[in-house]
Amino acid sequence: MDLNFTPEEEIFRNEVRTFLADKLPARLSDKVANGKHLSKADMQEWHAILNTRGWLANHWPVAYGGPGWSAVEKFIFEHECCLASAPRIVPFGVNMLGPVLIKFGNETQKRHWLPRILDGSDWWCQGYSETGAGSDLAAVSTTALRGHDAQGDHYIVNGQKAWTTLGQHANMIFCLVRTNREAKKQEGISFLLIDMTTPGVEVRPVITLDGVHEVNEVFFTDVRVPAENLVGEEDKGWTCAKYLLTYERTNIAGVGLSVAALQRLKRIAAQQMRNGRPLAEDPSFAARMARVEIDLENMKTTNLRMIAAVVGGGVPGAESSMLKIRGTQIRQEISSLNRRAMGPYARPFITEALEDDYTGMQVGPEAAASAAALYFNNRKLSIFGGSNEIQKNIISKMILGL
Amino acid sequence: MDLNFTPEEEIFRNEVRTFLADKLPARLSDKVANGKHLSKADMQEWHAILNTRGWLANHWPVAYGGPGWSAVEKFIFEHECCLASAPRIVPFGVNMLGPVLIKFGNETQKRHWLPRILDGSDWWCQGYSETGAGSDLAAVSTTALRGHDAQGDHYIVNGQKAWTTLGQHANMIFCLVRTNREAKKQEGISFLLIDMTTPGVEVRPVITLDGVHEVNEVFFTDVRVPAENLVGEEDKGWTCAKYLLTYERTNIAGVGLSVAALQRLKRIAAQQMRNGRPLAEDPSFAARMARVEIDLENMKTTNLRMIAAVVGGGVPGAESSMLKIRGTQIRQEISSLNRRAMGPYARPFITEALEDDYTGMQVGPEAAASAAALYFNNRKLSIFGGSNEIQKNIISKMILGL
Amino acid sequence: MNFEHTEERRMLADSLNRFIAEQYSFEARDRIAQSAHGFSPEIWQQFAELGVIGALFRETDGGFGGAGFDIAVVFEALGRGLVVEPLLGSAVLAGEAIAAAGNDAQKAVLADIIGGTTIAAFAHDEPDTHYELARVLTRAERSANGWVLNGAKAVVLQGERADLFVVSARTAGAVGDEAGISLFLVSSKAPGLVVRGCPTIDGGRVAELSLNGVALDPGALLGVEGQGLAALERAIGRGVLALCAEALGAMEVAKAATLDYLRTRKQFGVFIGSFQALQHRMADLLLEIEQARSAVINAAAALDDADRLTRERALSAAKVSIGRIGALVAEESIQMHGGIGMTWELPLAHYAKRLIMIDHQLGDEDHHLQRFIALGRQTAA
Amino acid sequence: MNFEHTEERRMLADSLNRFIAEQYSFEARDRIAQSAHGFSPEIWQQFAELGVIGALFRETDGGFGGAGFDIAVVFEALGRGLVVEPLLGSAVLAGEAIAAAGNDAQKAVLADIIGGTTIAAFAHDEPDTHYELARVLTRAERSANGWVLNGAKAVVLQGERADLFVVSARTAGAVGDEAGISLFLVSSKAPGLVVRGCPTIDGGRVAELSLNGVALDPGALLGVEGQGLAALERAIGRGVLALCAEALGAMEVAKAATLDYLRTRKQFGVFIGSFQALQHRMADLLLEIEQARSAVINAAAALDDADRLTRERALSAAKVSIGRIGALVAEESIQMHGGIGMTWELPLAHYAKRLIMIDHQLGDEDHHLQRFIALGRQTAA
Repeated sequence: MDLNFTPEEEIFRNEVRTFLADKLPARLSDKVANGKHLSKADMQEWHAILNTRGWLANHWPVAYGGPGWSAVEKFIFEHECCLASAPRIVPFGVNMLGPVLIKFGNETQKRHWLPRILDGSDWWCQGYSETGAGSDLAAVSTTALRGHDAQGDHYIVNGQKAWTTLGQHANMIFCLVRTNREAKKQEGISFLLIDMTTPGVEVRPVITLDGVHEVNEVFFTDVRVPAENLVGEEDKGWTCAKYLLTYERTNIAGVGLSVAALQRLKRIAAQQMRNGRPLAEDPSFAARMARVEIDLENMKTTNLRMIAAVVGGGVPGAESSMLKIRGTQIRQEISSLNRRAMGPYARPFITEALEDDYTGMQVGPEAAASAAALYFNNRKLSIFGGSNEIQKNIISKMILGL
Repeated sequence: MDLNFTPEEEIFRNEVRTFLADKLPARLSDKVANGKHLSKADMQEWHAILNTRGWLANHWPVAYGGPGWSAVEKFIFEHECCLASAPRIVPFGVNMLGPVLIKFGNETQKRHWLPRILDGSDWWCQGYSETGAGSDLAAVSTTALRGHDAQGDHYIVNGQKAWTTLGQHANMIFCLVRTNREAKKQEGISFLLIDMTTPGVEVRPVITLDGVHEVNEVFFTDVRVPAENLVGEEDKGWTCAKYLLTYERTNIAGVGLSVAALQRLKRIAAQQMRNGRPLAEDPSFAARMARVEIDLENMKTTNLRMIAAVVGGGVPGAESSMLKIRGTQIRQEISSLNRRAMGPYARPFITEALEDDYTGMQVGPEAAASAAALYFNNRKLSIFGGSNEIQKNIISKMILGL
Repeated sequence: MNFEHTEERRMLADSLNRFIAEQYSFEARDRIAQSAHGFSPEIWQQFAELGVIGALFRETDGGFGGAGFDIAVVFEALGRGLVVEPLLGSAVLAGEAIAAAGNDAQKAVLADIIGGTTIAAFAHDEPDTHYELARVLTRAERSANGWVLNGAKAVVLQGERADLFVVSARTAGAVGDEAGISLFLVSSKAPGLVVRGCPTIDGGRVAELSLNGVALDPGALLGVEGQGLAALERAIGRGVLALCAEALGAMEVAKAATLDYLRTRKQFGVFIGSFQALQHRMADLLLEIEQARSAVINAAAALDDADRLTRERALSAAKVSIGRIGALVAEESIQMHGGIGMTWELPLAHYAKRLIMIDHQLGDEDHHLQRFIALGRQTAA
Repeated sequence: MNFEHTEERRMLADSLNRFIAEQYSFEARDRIAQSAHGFSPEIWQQFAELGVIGALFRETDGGFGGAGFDIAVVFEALGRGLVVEPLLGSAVLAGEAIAAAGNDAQKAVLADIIGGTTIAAFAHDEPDTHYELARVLTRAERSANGWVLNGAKAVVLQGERADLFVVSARTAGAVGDEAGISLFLVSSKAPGLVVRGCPTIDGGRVAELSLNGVALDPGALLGVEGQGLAALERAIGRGVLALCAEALGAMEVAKAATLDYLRTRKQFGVFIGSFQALQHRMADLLLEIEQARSAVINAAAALDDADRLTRERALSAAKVSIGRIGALVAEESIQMHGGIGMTWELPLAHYAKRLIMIDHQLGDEDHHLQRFIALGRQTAA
């Protein structure tokens, strides 16, 4: 039993810290720390910095340009990036499509697409869930009909995808499409790469309750997709989907994000006053903060235990569902406390104040500008990525077998 | 809108208070207030006192010896009895069998059994649920075979009943028995009155986790029951059962019990010390107490609203399930706080200290003697009388219709 | 004991509900809530004509209601429609402060407030108040010809559109002292008064006030010098009741929407309402909403109770209940809806936002729980 | 980073678990727990021979373990068996107090404690302490030939069977002062010492002590006069870890029993484990138990941390987690079992009782949450 990192891992941690100190632009970390919106340029900038260092695709095998990190090193990297308020790596290309191509793609596809993910020539988004299907991913009704013409083999895609995060920035989308309507649910699904500049592709924004444009609906009307954009076998796309869903869930708890958020909350609670003393000394608020801090320290160790198990060759099952549930509960609770800490100033909300060119009035403490919006936005955490109800179904199936 | 009782109701309340002040023996109220065990003699004594005043069968119609109270008057009576720490009326004869006989019994049965309930000649217990059936009441496997011999028509009863509260004191038991094995579940059940002194009836004690003998198992081996002990029609016993389960649930929340328990808790919290000040001033404990007090104030009004609806001719449906759930939650929470208030003194437990002839050592504050035992015993509240899970099923069926 | 509303109140509620259903559709409300004006002057006038504003005032103050259950009935209906017009700020808060503390000359304005021609605003909270009633830093000094006010006021409801402000300021004592707080009537045109408005996340607008040497004549003093706290407590008490009733109305709509969704939405081939885990959570929600309803009734019944502790405890108890249950209803309704519950186009999302934000007005759950405990200690003592 | 136990610890755990499975069946335990003696001297001797007691002491103190994870491994196993023998009172609490504060002469008794031939008891709590470490009223006055103790000690584990008591008493300062607390070794035969024993609701016996002019020679002083608090904190810290690990073991059994019940018990014609509402509650339970396990690991790892705040915060955090989760597991396990879960004959009921009662030893959830906050303020400061 030893909860400490090895000397080698400590050296690695310092390496990451130095890198972040040197290379992470303050302009970006300030925006992240203050809950401001990142532009596509911001994200691309950060991706490029990481790529230059060879740390962008840190889940990829060395052969494809990955740094060859252990699960522990990945955890440390993730953790330090959060503490430094670095932008999140946009996962769709690097962490989602990449591994699928590496596992199921053919040589041509790998040689063509992987480098373009790294250098940012392609910006990917995800075409998985559909309106009315929600957590029931296998309920794919978007169709792809195989055809052949002068330009060669192709698919004609018709249908619609929902909840496409950051789709407005993307030029490529990977989709689950139904290539066989006879086959039952999970079968007859294929994994297709679609150029969003193709005629017939339309992206419509979906505004969330916090007034933000983050997710989109993507519509496909007779969209022609060259057959070579099929990944894996036709009708066997569910294998890719499942692989992607279970791939690399060791950071699903978002420990780093919560640790960083709690640090910010503590600073705020030390500054905000209540009954003439810092909010941090108010018994009710102090108790709420202490409870979430204790939950977080427990979850961090649970997460490390799971990582150690993975390093030891174990395959996380119910554990990652537990981490998803508790991780989102903690993140939601911290953003809820953050909102409470603002008192009456949680209500005023100037959308533009979250854009970096904003120079208008500031209402209340600086943290108030994003507190409520962030709280409402974080409601998604327990819904997306497999709702917490789905996670509980998974857990009970694994342990009860009923 | 008016939450106050009418002048007439206030007069009634004073009448009840005066009665309790004059007639409730201090010996009994002391035992109730200190969570000591009541003997059968204690219960009989209190029943006799109430009967003399004509208030024992206060749910019965005037024609059968009831006082003819309104739902509000019944609530007031119940409430005042709790505040005065009066023993509960043992419900099996007076509140359960009585109404069933009045509704379904024939004249002979009414004339014979009802007076004996009032004067205590019979002490009834309930033979409803069976081992392994739990909340699934209709799963009755105890059989009653109709027969005829020299002594006349009769039933031969075989089987076993579980969770028979205070069965050790009873000489009579009313049972749900299966008279028709062909008919499906709810049908084929009959409502039978059985003399427990009949050969073949055996009562076995069941000790609960608090070391108390309150419930029993009752075994029937070829027990001969005269046919005239059938209440209502043969195979139609479920009608009686359902009637009994839905009858008079306006006091199901146990508001009076919780109000009295909270008063005691507040006295204790004012005496017990923590960090050199009364526990009542400890922020954590004060918050816990305040939350349950607020919940109780809310529930009391919810209960009164339901009573007003009943007075107005309404039939409580989902409401009584809600009151059952919240009522038991509050009672359990108060007994949990009562336990917490005892600190380290919650552990020492001398069973005999709860009997009235006990003269041995007292460990810690007086309230400590029963605090933990009462907390554990109260776990039953959310299980018996239709578990809270069953209540939630009822609510969702009523509102979702799914 | 009787839980029926009077004939008059039922009629008021019916006409108000009908008006909102017809004139205040979700689309209309969304437009109004995001408008630069912050609310609709037309709708406001119609509220006045319907007598909705007058129903919040006692007859002695020129209204035809003003009892706890009048406020409850009106605001439950407003909550159902997510109404952003200044009924809370102008009628309940500022209105009651003037009614409670004003002299006849000052009360004259109540007629215009009831008529909707004058909009008053309640400027009490300050940047560091965090719900504390007596925490007033704004100072009022006597001058040769009246008073001079200096300080700042925070998150004033519809402050930009107000003709008149009720401003609390310290004429004596230290920050936090209960004594030494005075109330003043300040015209929106008063030199030295700067009003900066901004939108809110749940609809409508608020404003930050700075008072830089605002000069007032002696007649601007509302009530007795240094004894403004009582009137503040009465006004805020009525505001708390109004918010609790508004939340109850919003809960009702969120509940109905969620029940409807569970009944009609299919997943994995079945109605999601058939999942027992959701059924039990929905049962909890309904149970809690009934407790919230009782809390509002208790507060409404106690609003004019002669005993201050009885009154204020019931009000704080209601705000605690509403704070806890409102958050539960908001979060569970969104969760049971799934992604669609997070979208702007779905009315539910806006009810959820309002439910959460009500906890940030006039004292949150923690504030009122501590207040409930403190008041209880006074009762015991 | 490594979450595997050492070979030695795994072997210790295995043999201890095997011993308990064979010698400490539920029936045997029930008999022992209700016995007048309060525990089984035979079993106690076997624990000594198995080296279970020694595993709780450092090598420098004559043991062969004593690290946080030794305590955790042993007590998790004891929790699985609901063991009532005096390992906590004699070895962990009194043992550590003597080891931490004693001189060589006084430490000599450790060998007998480890050998099981001497039973020591920790007499620190007092009738009004309610978990407060420094709240010591018992007074020790210097006398011509040593010390005289007067006062009362509460709920002393296995006090009736102890040969030796570690008694905390005030030699200076006022009640609640951190300074001025001294520790003394008191023989059970000391004149003026009255021990009154009684059973507990979760098995085993405790005792109330009264010290009426108990005369001690100078050598009875354990450690430096007036500076006993540090040793008390160390001893109680180890006790807290032991209780948390014990609770974890008890949770494991309650979980297994409940899972098994859900899998095998039918109602309405189906396995109750097929009810989704119960499935989701069971999933919550498992999730929480994993957090409790992590809390124990954190506390065990921090037990010997040089930094006091790091150490004590981890210990209080664990006790808070165990207090909350233990109650959840106890109450949910009973509820999911239904009536049968309330019966004495079902082992589960006794695990539930123990889980609840652990929150009443060495500081409950509220106490340690406040302590965690206070320690945090010291860190920040």
